[in-house]
Amino acid sequence: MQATATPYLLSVNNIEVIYNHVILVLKGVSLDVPEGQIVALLGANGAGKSTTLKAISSLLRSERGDITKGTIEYRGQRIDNGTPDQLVKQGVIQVMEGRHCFGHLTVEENLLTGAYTRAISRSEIKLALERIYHYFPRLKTRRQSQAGYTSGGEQQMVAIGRAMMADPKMILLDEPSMGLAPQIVEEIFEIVRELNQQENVSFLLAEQNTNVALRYAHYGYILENGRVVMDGSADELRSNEDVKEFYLGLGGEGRKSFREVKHYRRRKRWLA
Amino acid sequence: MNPHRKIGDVILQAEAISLSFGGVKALTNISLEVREHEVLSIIGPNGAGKSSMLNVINGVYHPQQGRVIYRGEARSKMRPHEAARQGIARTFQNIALFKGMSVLDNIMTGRNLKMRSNFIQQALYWGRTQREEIANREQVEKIIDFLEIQHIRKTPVGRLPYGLQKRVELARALAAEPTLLLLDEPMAGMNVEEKQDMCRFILDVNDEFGTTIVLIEHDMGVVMDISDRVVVLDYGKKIGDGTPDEIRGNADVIAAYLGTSH
Amino acid sequence: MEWQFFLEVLVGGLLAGVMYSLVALGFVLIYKASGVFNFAQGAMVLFAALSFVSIQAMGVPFWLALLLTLALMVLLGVGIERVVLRPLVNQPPITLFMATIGLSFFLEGLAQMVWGTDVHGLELGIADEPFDVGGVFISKFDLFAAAVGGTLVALLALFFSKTKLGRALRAVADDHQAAMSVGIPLKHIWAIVWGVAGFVALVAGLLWGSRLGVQFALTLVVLKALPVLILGGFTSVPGAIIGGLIIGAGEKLAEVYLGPFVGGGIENWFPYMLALLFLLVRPEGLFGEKHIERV
Amino acid sequence: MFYRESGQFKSSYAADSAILTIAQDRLFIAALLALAFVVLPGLGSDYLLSGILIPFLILSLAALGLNILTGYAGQLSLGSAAFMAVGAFATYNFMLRMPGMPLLLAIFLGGLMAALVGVAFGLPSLRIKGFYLAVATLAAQFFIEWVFTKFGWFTNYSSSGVISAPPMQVFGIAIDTPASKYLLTLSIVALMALAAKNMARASIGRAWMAIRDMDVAAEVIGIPMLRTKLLAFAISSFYCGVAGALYAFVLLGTVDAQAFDLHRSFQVLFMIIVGGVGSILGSFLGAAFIVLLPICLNLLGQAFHDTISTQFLANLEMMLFGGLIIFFLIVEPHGLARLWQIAKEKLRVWPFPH
Amino acid sequence: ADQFIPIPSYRVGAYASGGAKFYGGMIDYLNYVNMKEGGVGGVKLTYEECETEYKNDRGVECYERLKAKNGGASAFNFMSTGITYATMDRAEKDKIPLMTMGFGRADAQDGRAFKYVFPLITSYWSQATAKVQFLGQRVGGMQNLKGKKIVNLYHGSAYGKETIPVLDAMAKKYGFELQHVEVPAPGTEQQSQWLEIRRARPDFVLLRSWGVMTPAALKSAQKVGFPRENIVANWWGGSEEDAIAAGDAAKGYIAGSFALDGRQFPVIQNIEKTVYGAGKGNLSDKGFIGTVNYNRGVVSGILMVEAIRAAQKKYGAKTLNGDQIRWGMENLNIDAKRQQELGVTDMFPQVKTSCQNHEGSGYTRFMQWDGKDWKPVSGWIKADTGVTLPLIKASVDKYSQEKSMKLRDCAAEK
Ligand SMILES: Nc1ncnc2c1ncn2[C@@H]1O[C@H](COP(=O)(O)OP(=O)(O)OP(=O)(O)O)[C@@H](O)[C@H]1O
Ligand SMILES: Nc1ncnc2c1ncn2[C@@H]1O[C@H](COP(=O)(O)OP(=O)(O)OP(=O)(O)O)[C@@H](O)[C@H]1O
Ligand SMILES: [Mg+2]
Ligand SMILES: [Mg+2]
Repeated sequence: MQATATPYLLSVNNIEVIYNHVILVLKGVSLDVPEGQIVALLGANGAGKSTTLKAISSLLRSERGDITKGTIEYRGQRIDNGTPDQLVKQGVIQVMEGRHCFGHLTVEENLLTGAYTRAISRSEIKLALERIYHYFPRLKTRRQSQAGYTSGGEQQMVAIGRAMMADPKMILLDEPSMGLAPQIVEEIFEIVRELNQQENVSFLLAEQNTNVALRYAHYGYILENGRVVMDGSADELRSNEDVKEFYLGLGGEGRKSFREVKHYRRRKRWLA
Repeated sequence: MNPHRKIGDVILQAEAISLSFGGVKALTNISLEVREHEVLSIIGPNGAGKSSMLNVINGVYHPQQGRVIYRGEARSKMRPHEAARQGIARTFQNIALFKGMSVLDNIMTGRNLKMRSNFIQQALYWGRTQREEIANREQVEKIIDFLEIQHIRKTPVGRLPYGLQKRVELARALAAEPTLLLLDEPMAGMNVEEKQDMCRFILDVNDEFGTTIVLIEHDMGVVMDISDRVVVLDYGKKIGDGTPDEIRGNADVIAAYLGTSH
Repeated sequence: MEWQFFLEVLVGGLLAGVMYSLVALGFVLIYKASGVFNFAQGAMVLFAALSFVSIQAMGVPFWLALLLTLALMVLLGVGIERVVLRPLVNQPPITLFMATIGLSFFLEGLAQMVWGTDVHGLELGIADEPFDVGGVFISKFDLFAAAVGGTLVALLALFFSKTKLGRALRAVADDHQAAMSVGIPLKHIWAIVWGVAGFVALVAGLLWGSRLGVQFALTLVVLKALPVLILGGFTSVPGAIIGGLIIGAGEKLAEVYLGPFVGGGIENWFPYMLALLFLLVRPEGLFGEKHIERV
Repeated sequence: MFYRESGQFKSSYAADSAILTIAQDRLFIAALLALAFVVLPGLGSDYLLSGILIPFLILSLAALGLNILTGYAGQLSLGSAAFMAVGAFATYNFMLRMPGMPLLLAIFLGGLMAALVGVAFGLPSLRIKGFYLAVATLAAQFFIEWVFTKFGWFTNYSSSGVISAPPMQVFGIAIDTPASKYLLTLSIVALMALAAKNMARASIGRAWMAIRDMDVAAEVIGIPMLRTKLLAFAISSFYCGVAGALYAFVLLGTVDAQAFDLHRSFQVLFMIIVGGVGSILGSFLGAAFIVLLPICLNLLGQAFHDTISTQFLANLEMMLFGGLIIFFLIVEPHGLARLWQIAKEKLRVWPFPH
Repeated sequence: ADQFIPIPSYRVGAYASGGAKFYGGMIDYLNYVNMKEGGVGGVKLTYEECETEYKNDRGVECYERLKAKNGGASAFNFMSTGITYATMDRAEKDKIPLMTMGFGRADAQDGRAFKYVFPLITSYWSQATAKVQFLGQRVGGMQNLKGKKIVNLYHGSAYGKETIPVLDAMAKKYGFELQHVEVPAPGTEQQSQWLEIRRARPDFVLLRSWGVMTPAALKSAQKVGFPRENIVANWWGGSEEDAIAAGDAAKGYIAGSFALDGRQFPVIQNIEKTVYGAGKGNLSDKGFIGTVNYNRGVVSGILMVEAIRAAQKKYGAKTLNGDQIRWGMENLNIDAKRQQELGVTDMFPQVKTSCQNHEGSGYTRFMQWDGKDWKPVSGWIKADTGVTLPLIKASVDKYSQEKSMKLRDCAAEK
């Protein structure tokens, strides 16, 4: 397919990913992120969400994974054989699953590394920092402590803030809500929306918390062991019965108590 | 209802625990009680000191002040493996599985406490060792079935997706047949369905083995549904302690944690 | 006389210590910047010194030869990054460690293949005559070496703590993958670090070479640097120098004053025992970064 | 197609936790043992037996020992050669000072001595970790080497500081031909390898690996750090000690302490890293790689020795050796053993790609 | 027919610089004999190299690889004490002689205990006594050594300690004060040792050095201002490499030798003419012809060939096995006349071996480094057998008893 034709900011075309030359994980995933939109990537554990994101940000190679089929394009250009730093320079950055802070660096130093690719003055950097601290006040209070010793949630904030420091056009968020207290989750998604609306940053977010994700996303894809089994606008998905049952925990008659869920419920599979 | 479910008397008691790291006050003067057979949840904003509290309970951290009384036996310092001997098992917030080992071995490691044969017998892999291995393997298989992870028995844990790793970690903790089980955010990064499964496991453990459970969780739905009691921490201070309904009503808690969305 | 002798041993030890630090520095650099324990440091010292004298032997003047060798070492650094490190990014430290072992074999072979196996003398024009400070002999050469070492350390310490690049290096050491994810270009970073390490190796090679002659045995000076390294801490540039001073003085005094009781020759193991004692108190060395363990 | 476990069902946990679960593997190993024990002693030339196989086996044993400590228990050590030395010198003195002591007993006691020393030098490991520990174990290396060169007693005051093996026999059979030496070594190595494998798959092995992978978690599930680590040091040193005794008595016959210098320690370390840390098989593969490869390269070089200067060749060999180490690490960072495993996984699904 | 001579050389690693020249010289001489006389008594000399890297286990591998090749190895010269130890038992069993010219076990010169080991020309102990006698000459007579102070600065290894008992005996005999100072191997650092030496203010320092220890010692001596002409090393410290490495700190320093350097000897010139003339030379750089190590190699070649000649006299001109070569080595007789024929007069001392005496000479000569070259500063000095022989006897007795073996009866053989 000719590159220039695609209207999308990012488009992933039918990629296949293999780890260690033996483990086939993605079996032809395709998805598109239109400029200025928030796209959610949903799916159970091991569906391949993180793998997809890593494939896009080309962090895959450092895990001995390879894209064996398909293409990935950003602004119409092939990026599936670039390097992460090139991508960051072009404005695509990933927030990895499980925080990955620089443990021995202080919170502030962590944030500063985020600005590595930007050639900007000290004063601008100060502003950027202040912006982050404005979003995450808690980080300001812990700014001088080594990231390795901050709490799980604090680390998650550091990771997101660090990515924002690069002033990206497109952020790949891997499970931002993991381990965060409810209202911080809300805050973070509010921040996502804000960035999206004010600064026109596009998002591709892998998320388990379907509930929140679909409230903020424009569009969603559902991944089932390595294949896209369903996609549609957030509203469509929210109103889909299966999604309701398996991803939102809403049976026919509203939310079920976690105590009452039936043990023997068999899971229905989509055929892909 | 199952006889175990009726909540017994206090088995663990934290008295005026204070813990700080350099400048950071992780815990200030926290007291709480855990009763036999109950499911106690600890909630609170990030950095409130929840994990630290668990770490104090099973001796990973040693508090500067206060003491922990477990089954009437008071102590201020204790090595984690002694805690384990006395029946305290736990899972971790940032998964702490043994990356180099298969799922099966990880869970078997949980039963090391139960094994008696010495290394010479093991070198010969004869008699007692073999018997032990098989007996314990049977126990482990029970847990594997129970948690529905048969299919990944032999997979190296490193390769497993996050959710399954959490499940394996639970299995490893259960393998020790603990009386007190500490779970640090066992459902983080799971979708609703998986959370439902996890809840089911936790409740079943609590029902069938009467295991006492202390749970840290950020999903209010889960917490409110499955806990008997909830303790709320905020910046190292205890700001709430009571039944889910009481907590739902508690003004401080709403302000500090729940926010208005619930 | 006795106290003079003591002073002499002490001063001699301290100065010798700086010579060790010079070699230790190379390790610190690379460990700090990529979490790799570079077994090939010794080979690099040999390679640098051997290249220098061989180039000089072709009739090239001192400074030019120095520049050429420097260029060569930087080139080497780039090459190593491209061929060895890049494919091994994000691998366990032990693997990278082993890779550097392979590297050291390669370099030793290469150096001797290209420049031959012959022993060369090396004169830096600093005569090693002692001069006398109230009966205490102090070697000019050692003072010079100490000065060089001190400057290097100061520069590197500044570089790591103050510059953006320095911060990036530490980030890489902590978590390769995360560093990549925020757009730190590992290949440049490592090329630079190994280049600088090459430079440090060159300096060490010249100073040690002019002591022992430029020959294969130069690779052995590493053994003197290791205890310095652990005592100071793998990740601390100042640690390298302070560790060096402690080890140098410690081993010399021990050899002179304890040695006789056990028949001498204890200088090989004493530094390690000394370092070990320090480690028992501070498991990450005097200035090393603490190993963070959270659950 | 041919290498499958399909159709082979394990009916008991015992069967499932057996060392070789696949029939083809059992067959392969059986063939290998037959070759090693029956065919080679008969047909192998002196050169093959005492020039290549015996050193290979002995160093494999040392690697096995280090692998227990470093590969399984995760305690990096650079003192293996020192523990080999202890084994060698202890065995020598046992035989010298207690005339009539059977060789095997002496070797065993030599191993025990090494184990004791190992435990002593293992104590710091309770506080010190990783490369710091590695460099700390160098203290053991240099100190022990020094002791054996310094104090004449250990060498029975031999003028040139060497120990020489007396005539040896086992159960009345004289050990003096390459074949007999080879068989003795092979039997000891085979048995100890089996023992190592057994420990590795039993609770002690799991405890070691747990400590290696995450010591905090290990302690939390009730594994006592002190006992487990020291046991690893003891057993590892025992293996090294026996290897050292064999090295001195069976391979060389006369050695001085320098035969167990730092380079030997490194050599053993190389073996386990190249072969695969935490793998019994890896110890052997690694030893093969480190011991045999230079020899093969040298033999290859001989082919050209009249066309190219030997000088050049010799260095080229060294470069190739280094290059190959790097190459294999890039192909498989976890060592040859893992490579072997992956090859088998591929073979299993062959001819289908995945 | 061919006669096979194994060449267990070391051309890489720490000692390559010496090894390359030594084995180069040895090979050149073998080729020379082939080209000039078509071998020994018509029997062509063949050789094959094997890289030992100066490592024991590699050495053993080489020994096993070469011992049976091309009709059987004549004799090994490993130029490494360690490898020699490691192969002694094997050689005994395989009946292949080991040439340990200038190194190896000193007590091995007693052929009754060490049938297959030949420390030809000079053993470590002989040299040690020679060193002391040389100092005696320096101070104008052995009697003047009385009350003098001498430091024995030795390499912290089995090799280094080997001469301690001999020197002690000499000290007792001539009444000088002897202090042993150990330099931890490999000897890159010697500050403290030399400070001690400066404090002790000895008249001489006997250097028992090796490899990098030599230049380091000289540099440190310079640093503490100890005159180099009062430092006397054994032959391991007596090659160009050792001196050059120390730069001008080496000027005036003295070392023992059993094979003089230089191109003035006819044999060297002939080799250069014949072998290098025909472009068959083994050295990559002709410049090294005549260096100490090269000449040692040539001498080693000569002794090897002479042993073969001697053996052929007894067993006839055909391919001979190791045991027959051993007989040859046991019956060497390179007197002045023979040296003349060989063109090696004064290059190395006369050699006459026997069943009992595997050293066959015991002479050492001392050379001084003038900054560019080694210059002889003594004649050939004979070992003080009055001191060495008793020690050898004691050590041999211990050895034979440990090995539970009985000594050869040389009278019976013939
Ligand atoms: N480095 C790796 N090596 C081998 N297999 C891997 C690796 N990383 C992931 N996998 C496999 O790829 C599959 C997808 O993993 P991935 O992490 O992408 O799932 P996920 O959708 O992100 O799950 P989660 O929601 O738990 O993060 C999993 O089955 C996992 O076993
Ligand atoms: N080992 C440590 N060293 C220094 N500070 C620590 C350490 N452990 C915890 N802290 C600090 O103590 C506070 C409480 O940490 P803790 O992990 O208990 O929070 P938490 O309630 O578990 O938060 P989260 O829900 O994000 O996991 C945090 O500010 C953290 O930075
Ligand atoms: Mg994921
Ligand atoms: Mg927590």
